[in-house]
Amino acid sequence: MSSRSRVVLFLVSAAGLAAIFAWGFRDLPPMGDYRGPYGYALTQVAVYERHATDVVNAINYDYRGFDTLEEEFILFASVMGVLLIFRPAKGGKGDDDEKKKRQTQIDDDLPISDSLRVSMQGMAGIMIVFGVYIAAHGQLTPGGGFQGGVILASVPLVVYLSGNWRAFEQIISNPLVKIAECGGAAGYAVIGISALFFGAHFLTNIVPLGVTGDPFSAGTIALISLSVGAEVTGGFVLLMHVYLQEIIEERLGKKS
Amino acid sequence: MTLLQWTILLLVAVVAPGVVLSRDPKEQVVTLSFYGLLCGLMFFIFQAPDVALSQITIGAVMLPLMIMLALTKMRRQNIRRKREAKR
Amino acid sequence: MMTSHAPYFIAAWIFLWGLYGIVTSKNLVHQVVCLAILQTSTYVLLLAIGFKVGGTAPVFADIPVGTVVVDPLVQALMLTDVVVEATVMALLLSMVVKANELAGTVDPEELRILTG
Amino acid sequence: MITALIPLPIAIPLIAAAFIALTGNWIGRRACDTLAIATSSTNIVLTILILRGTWLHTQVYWFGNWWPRGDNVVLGISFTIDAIGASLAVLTTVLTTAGLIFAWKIFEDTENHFQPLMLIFMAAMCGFAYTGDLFNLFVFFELMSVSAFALCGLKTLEPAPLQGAFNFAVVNTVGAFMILIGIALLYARTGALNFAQVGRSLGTHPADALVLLSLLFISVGYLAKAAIVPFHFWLADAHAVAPSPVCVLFSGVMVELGIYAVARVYATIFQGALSAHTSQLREIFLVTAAITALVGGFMCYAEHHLKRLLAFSTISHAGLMLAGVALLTPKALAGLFIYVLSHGVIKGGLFLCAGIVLHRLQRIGESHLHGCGRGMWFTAALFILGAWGLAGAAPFGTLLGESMISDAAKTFQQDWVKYIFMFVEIITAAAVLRVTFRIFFGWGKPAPTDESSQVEELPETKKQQAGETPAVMFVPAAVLILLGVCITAIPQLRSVAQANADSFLNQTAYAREVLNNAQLPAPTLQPSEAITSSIVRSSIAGLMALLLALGTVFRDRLGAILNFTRGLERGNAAVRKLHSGHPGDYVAWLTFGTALLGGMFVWWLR
Repeated sequence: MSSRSRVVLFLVSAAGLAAIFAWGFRDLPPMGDYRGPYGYALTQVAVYERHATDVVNAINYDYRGFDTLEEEFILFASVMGVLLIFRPAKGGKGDDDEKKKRQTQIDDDLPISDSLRVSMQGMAGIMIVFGVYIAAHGQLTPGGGFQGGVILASVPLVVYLSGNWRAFEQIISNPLVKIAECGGAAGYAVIGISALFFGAHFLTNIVPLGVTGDPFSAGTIALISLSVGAEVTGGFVLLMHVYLQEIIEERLGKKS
Repeated sequence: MTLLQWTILLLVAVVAPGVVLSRDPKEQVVTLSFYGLLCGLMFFIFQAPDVALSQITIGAVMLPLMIMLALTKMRRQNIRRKREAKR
Repeated sequence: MMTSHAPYFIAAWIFLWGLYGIVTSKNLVHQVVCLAILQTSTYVLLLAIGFKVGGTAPVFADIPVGTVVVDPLVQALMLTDVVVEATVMALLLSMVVKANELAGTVDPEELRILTG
Repeated sequence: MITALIPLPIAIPLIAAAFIALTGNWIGRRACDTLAIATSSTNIVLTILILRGTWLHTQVYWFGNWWPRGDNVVLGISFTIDAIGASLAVLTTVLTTAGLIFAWKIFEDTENHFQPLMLIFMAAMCGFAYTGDLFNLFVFFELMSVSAFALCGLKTLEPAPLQGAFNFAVVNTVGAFMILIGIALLYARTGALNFAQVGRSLGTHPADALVLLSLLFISVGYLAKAAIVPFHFWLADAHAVAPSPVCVLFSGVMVELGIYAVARVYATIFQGALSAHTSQLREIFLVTAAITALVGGFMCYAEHHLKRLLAFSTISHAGLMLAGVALLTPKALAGLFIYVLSHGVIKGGLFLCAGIVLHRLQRIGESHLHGCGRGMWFTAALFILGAWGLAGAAPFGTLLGESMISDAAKTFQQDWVKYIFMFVEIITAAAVLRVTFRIFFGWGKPAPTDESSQVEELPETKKQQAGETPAVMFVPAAVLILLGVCITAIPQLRSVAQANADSFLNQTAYAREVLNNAQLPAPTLQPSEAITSSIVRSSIAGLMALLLALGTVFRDRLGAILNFTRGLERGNAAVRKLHSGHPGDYVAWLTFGTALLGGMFVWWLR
C-alpha cells in the first residue's frame, strides 16, 4: 500500500475503534470505587498468611508466583535472543570484519572531569548498597528483586561514565554475570520444584515464615526475590555488554 | 480525585502524542525518558510505589538507554559502511 | 459520568496514538518507541481500574491491616507488564540494529524484502 | 500420582534451558543437543502420562497450594487440564523433539542459544495449553511469543529473517496488548482472573458493551496469533525466513494454540453471557473463517517459494479450524481437535521435508529447482503422502476431523462449510503436489517466477558433504507424517474427543470442577457414526488435487482448456501486493480488522 492509502485505512478504522472504545468504556465502573473480590481478599489475608507487609510482592512472588517465574523466563529468552542475533559471524568473513573494526575507529570520547569521575565512583558504591537493599526487602517495602536488579545492573554503567573503561570491561565480561543470569532463572524454578519433595504443590512456600517485618521473613518470597534480582542484574548487564563491547574494545585498544 | 491526580493524568495524555510525533529517534530518546518519568510519577501519585520504582528504572532509564546505545551502534555501522563505500 | 470515566478514555487515547505512530512510522526505532507508548495505555487502564479514592498503597509496613488500600492485584499485573515491555523492546531493538547492519536502512519503506 | 507430574513439563525444560545456556560453551555442541533432545523426550513421556490421567476427566492443580477460599474466591493460579489441552501439549513436545533432532546437522554457528530457546518455547506452549487462568494464559502467550521472535530471526547473515521476525513481533505484540486490555476490562467487571471464577461471575446475564469489548480484544489478540484474515500477514513473512525446525512449531502448533485460546476463553467465560446471541456469533466467525480459508488457499497456490507456500496453506487450514470453533457445538469442537492434531504432525513433516530440500539442493524457490530433486525418491514420497494428508483423505486423521466438522455444520444448515473444506483440501494438496512434480520429477516447464521467489533463503547447512539425506533429517520427517495416520489407530478416538468437547463447552460443570472441587462422573462414550460418505468425498478431493496439479504442470501440452491454472498460479496481483512486508501496513490492517469485528459485535450482539 502507498503510505497515503495506509494512513487513510488506518484513520477510518481508528475512528471506528474510538467509537467502539467509547461505547464499551461507558460500562466500566466509575473510577475510584473498585470492589473486586480478588484484590480485596488478598489485602485481608496476605500479611497474616505470608508475614509480608508489601502485598504486591506477596502476590508477585507467592500467590501468583507462577506468573513471575514465566516473566523471568521472558527476560531470559529475550536476552538469549539478543545474544543470538548479535553472535559473531563464524568463518573467514567474520575475521575480516574484526580487522575492519579495528581500522575504523570513531572518535566520540566524552570529556570527563576528575571531579565527575570521583563522584561517579562514589555513586556506584551507593547504588550497589541501594540495589541490594531494595532486592532484599521486597517483602517489606516497595521494591523487590526486579527493581533491585535493574539498579544493580546500572552500576557498571556508572563505572563506564566515570571513564574507567578497563574496570567496566572487567565487570561486564566477567563469567559471574552469566552465572547470575542463568543461576537466578534456574534458581527460581528449583525453588518451585523443591516444594514437590515436601509433598506440596509447585511453588508452595515451604520455608518458615519468620517474624513479620524481619528482613528474613516471608519464607520463599525473600529467596525468590533474591534469585530474581540475580537474574535481572545478569540479564541487563549482558544486554549492555552486547551494545558496548565494540566501543570498549576500541577504546582499550587505543589507550594501550 | 485530587487536582494533582488530574494534572498528572492530563500531562501523560498530552506528552504521549508528543513522543509519537517526535519523529527523530534522537529527540525521541529525550521525550521518551521524560514520559517514562511522568508515568513513574503517576504511579506514585496513584499509590502504586512498586510499579513506580520499576517504571522509573525501566521506562525512564533502561529503555531510553538501550535506544541510545542502539542508535550509537547504528551510527557507527553507517559510518563504517560509508568508509567502505569510499574505498 | 464524564469525569469518573475520563482516565479510561485517556487510556484509549494513548492506545490510538500508539497505533497511529506505528502505522505512520518511517523509522523502525521510532516504531519500537511507539509500541512502548502503546503499552503505557494498558498501564493507565489497569491503574484506573484498581484505584480507590482515599486508598493508600497496599504496603502494610506502617499502616494497620484493614486500612483502605488500592487494589494490589492490578499493580502485580502492571509489574509483570513493565518487565514484558522492557524485554520485548530490547529484542526488537536488537533486530533493528542488526537489520541496519545488513541492509543499511531502518526505513520500512526501503526495507521491503518480503513481498507477495 | 499424576498430580505431582503436572508442573514438570514446564519446570524441567526451563531449568534445562538455563543449564544449557550457562554451560553450553564448555560442554560443547553435541552435549547440548543431546541434553535438549533428552529433555524434550522426557517431556513427551510426561505429557503423555498427564494425557492418560486426564483422558476422561479434568485435573485441577493449584500452584502454591492456594486452593479457592470460602465463597469461591481464587487466590492463586490453577492448571485446569482436560484431554484437549493435554493432547495439544503432547503435540507440542513431539514436534519440538522432531525439530531438535532435525537440527542436529544444521546451525553450526548459533553458540548453543538455539536449544534453550526451543526448550523455553516448548515449555511455554505446554503451559499455554494447560493453564486455567486468564492472566497466566497471557504471560505464557508472551513467553511463547518472545522465544518465537528470537527463533524466527535466527539466521542473521541476511536482512530478510530480521525483517520477518520484526513484522511478526510488532503484530503479535500489538495483539498481546489488546489481550491485556481485554483482561483488564474483565477484571474491572468481575474482580477475578481464573476462567471459572470470571465465567461464574459473568453468569448468564446478557452481555453488555463492556463484556463484548473484552471479548473483541481478547479474540482479536489470539486470532492475530492464529493468523486469521486480516491479521495473517505476519505469518507468511515469519515462515518464509524462520529455520525449518522452527517453522514446524510455528505451523504445527503455535497457530493452532491461538484458535484453542479463543475456544477456551469463549467456552469458560463468555458462553453464558452470550447464549442469546449464539447464532449471530456463529455466522460472524464462520464468515471470517471462510474468508481466511479462501485467501489462504488462493495465495498458497500462487506461491513459488516452498516455505511461503506451506505458510499460506497453514493460513487456509487455520480458517478451517476457526470454522470448527465457530460452530460452537461439541461435535465440531471434537472434530477440530482431531484435525489440529493430525494437521500439526502432517504440516510439521512437510516443513521438515522443505528443510531437507534446502539442505540437499541449497535453494527453496520452485522456479530455481525444476528437476533438481531427481533421485530424492524418499523425500518425494513424503511430499506426496503429506499432500494426501492435507487433502484430508483416508487413512489420515484429518479425514476424521473434517467429517465431524462438516456433519456438525449440516445440523445448523451451514452445509456450505463442506465446500469450503473441499476447496481448501484440493488447492493446498494440489499446490504441494505441483511442487513435487516439478522439483522431484522435473515434469512440464519450470515454474514462473514471482516476487516472493526472488528472495532466496541462505542454506542452513554448508555445501552437502554426501549425496544422501542424513537419517536425523529424514526420520523425524517420516515419523511425523506417519503419525498423521497412526492417530486414527487410537481406540475410540472420536468418542473420547466428543466426550471431552462436551465437557469443554459445559461452562457450569467446568466452574464446579475448578471452584468447588467437584468430581464429575465419567462420561459415557457414544458410539461414533460411520464416515463412508466422507471417505468418498475426501478421495474425490484427493483425486481432484492430483488432476489440478497435473493440469498445472502439463498445461502447455494439454491445451487451452487448462489456461485457468496459469491464472491460479499467478494469483491476484492486488491481493499479493497487500502482503507488502511493511509492519505499518500490517498494523493498519489489524486496526481495520478490529474495528470491523467490533462493528459487527455492536450491530448484531448488542
